[in-house]
Amino acid sequence: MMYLAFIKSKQIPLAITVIITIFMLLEYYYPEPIVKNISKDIRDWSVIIAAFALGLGAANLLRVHSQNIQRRTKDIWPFSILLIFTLLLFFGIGVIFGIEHPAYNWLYVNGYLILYSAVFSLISFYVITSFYRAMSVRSLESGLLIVCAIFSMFRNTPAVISIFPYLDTIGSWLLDVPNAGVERAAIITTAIGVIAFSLRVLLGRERAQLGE
Amino acid sequence: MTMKKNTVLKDWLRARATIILQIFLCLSVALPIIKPIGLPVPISTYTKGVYEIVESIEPGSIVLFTNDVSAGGWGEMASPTIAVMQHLFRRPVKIVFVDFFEDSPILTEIALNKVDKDDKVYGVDYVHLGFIPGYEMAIAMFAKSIWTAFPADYHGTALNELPLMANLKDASDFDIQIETQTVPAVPTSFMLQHIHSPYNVPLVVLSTAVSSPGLMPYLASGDISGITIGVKGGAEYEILIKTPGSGAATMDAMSTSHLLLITVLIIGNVFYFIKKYRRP
Amino acid sequence: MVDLITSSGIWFGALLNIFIWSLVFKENRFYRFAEYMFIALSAAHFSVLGVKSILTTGWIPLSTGKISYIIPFILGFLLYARFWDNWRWLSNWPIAILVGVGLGLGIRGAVDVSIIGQIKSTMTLAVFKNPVQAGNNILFVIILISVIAYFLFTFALKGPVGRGYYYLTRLGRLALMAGFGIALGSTVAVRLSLFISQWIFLIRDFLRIV
Amino acid sequence: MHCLVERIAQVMMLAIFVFVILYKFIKATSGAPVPTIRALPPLDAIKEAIGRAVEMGRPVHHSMGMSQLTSGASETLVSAAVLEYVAGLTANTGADLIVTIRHPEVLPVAQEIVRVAYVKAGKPEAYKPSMIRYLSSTQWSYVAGAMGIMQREKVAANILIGSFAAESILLSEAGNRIGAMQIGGGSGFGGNLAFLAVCCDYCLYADEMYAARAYLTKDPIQIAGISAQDIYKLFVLGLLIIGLLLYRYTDWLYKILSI
Repeated sequence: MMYLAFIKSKQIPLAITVIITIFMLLEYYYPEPIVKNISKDIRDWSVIIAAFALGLGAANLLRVHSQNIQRRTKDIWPFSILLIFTLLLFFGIGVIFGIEHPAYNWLYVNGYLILYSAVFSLISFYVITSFYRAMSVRSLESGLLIVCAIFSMFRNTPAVISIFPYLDTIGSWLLDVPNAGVERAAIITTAIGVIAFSLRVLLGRERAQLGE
Repeated sequence: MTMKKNTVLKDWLRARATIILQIFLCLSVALPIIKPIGLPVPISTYTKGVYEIVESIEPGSIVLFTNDVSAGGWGEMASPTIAVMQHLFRRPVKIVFVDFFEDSPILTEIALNKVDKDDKVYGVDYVHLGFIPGYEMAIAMFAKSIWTAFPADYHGTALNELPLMANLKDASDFDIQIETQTVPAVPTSFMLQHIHSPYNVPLVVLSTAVSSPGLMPYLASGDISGITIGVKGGAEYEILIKTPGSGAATMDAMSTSHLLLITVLIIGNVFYFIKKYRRP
Repeated sequence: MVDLITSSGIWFGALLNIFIWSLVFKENRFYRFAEYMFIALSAAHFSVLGVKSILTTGWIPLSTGKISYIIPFILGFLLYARFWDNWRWLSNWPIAILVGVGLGLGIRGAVDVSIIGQIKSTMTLAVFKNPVQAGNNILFVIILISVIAYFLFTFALKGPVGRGYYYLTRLGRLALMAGFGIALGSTVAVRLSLFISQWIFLIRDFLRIV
Repeated sequence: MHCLVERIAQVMMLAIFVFVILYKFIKATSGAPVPTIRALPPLDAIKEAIGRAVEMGRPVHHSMGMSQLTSGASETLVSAAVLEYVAGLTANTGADLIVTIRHPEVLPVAQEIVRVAYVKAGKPEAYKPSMIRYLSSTQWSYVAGAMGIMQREKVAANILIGSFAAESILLSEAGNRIGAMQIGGGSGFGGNLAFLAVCCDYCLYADEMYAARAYLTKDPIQIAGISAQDIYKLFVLGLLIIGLLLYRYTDWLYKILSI
């Protein structure tokens, strides 16, 4: 009984994490063939495990949307039927006939890829409204932010640059000196934060991944 | 009465501000594309430098064109890629196209279809080898031995059936490399590490606006011979080779939409201050 | 027949594109149609790729005699243990492996590129050729130090040193905000260039106005 | 591959960090007083945002960010740590919670956290697995789904802490349009984080995000970890200044670096 309690505890997953992390670090700092081979295998394993997790995702989608259909959630359930149908259809074609099949290709090119760039290009619509609504000079900080944003935008406005060439110089200077300085500081401190956070996880102080 | 009318109009405007702004944005982009205004574009020294490098490649040289553009980056990179390709096809040189990112081979084909090839013949004057997976490992393998990395070209033709490939064994057989770069998976540093430094092949980079600051140190140290920056570089290049493409229209739309955004920013702040300081 | 397939594809794609863009007015049924379609297509596509990668990365080495590759298969199935309350604890093991790989890769990148690399490239700023460059380099280093000072969390200093520290962090915060403004301005250009290329496609290739 | 000297330098940098953090941990476990962390308003605002959601009777949306467990693990785990706090609050106040997920391997982590939080609050029956929604692995399909959910369910609090790329503007401005109170956060620096900073009511920048869990739990040992991190930052700053001086006034460092 005691053994089972130990196996069930959160110590074992933590130990697994520590061992795997050490192998990943060893591969980098002590690149001998044997270490390299083991850590390559471990990385392959992680790819396979992550692929298995896709089943969990599909199960979650099916659960959420079959609930919608069962409860006839207002204005949503017909679309849930569409989702489940498309999911099963596209997955079926891909697994049975392979992704080279013309039907799969048709849906991929005319559905998936189009939707991909459509959502991506929605951004511009949201940029202009956020400029109108969210960017007002409330304090010294936001004022500085807006002034710098305007100068850096002038740099990408060719018509203005060809009339006032010195605006390009100002824009480049802003990018090369203040922006690069802040960026470097942020990179260094973020890296320190990442390492400290990872060490806290490895020492068992941050256990979010174990549901604690 | 007029007072009341005024507030009605104001309320109507306020409720529809979002939609009005978005319609303005669409107009500011669409109108210059339908009818290009021809706003002036200043030509930067960077782009001019690349133009001169391509112009001065010795006749009969072999150019390595590595295209690593992602589907998402194509909007920005189409213009410089096509412009430089067009310039290469006009010069008496032979070109080998290679892709190290999974999205790129189809984009290379799209670009090749848009380029006027004069009398250049596939297999003799230019070849598209396609994509091999592995990013850094793939680049290292390609540099050491082209024939092991690519048994066949993009269309499935074996390399020994392509006359151009007969004398190409490793990266030292290239006289210059031109690289397009958008993705962090295939950074320029890999090219420098595996092709430029060991085989001494000069490198020209067609870069995005975002990653260009990171490349400036290499340009200063001479590791990179030339650089074009984003769609702006493409538009400038189109002017230099006197072939208008999508870049020129993009530049007009870029000017108008940026001016609109700056105006909106200023108007928004004016309204904010009026609201803040007006007595109720 | 081929033409029908191609043109039906263009119409289907164009409709989906318009459905998505209709969100800028209001969330509506057309948007919901495109949204659910997209989620289904993407989930199915990634599942197909997942099945393929299980076969190529896992099954092929296993069937050619690499016995150790049975481990990821077992761990992969353990993920599903959470559907039974008694076995829920087992599903933490595969997660632990993923986290281990992620942390290891993160730490080594952080030390190498982000700390040592950045320190090295900052040092070269100490040598300069002309007064303009000197001014720029000194400003750069001051900004760098003040922003790092802003990100110190546990220092509460008193007296004149404390006041100096306060002004340094204040400068750091202002520099951070200026940096955000500059970064925002240049990001806008990138987003707009994608938007513009979408319009070029729409006007020149689809509507053929020009 | 790096040369031996470089690798030794990297291992030493890491070893010093491990030493500092272990020293601080041991000291804190033995009961020595720990410093206080400076105020981080975005994390204080989470409570207010959820309280507002309860008053309005509308749900709370938490996004787990764009990163996976195998790459960008730390950002995902920070988001998970904040989720733990958020789920505890929603369990106690009775607000509806919606968690959206991009990568399926993050799904079990989020489910476990929310379930445990509801059990701890004594309301296991209020936990529903459908609170956590997987919106498929493509960046933009996730965003399309999340924007749809936010607008349909009229979320009142929108918590975007994690790793966000170009979608930061879409998610945060979509929240703005429906009048949600928004708390953002991202690591690193750049235009995408800038949009989050502009559109959210409160935002955690760069390194602040990694202090989230220590700040929320007020656990002295975790705070000791933050203090170790500060000491290491000063150490790096010191290295930087010494490096600058040596590079300016000696030439051997220049020779070493140019090898």
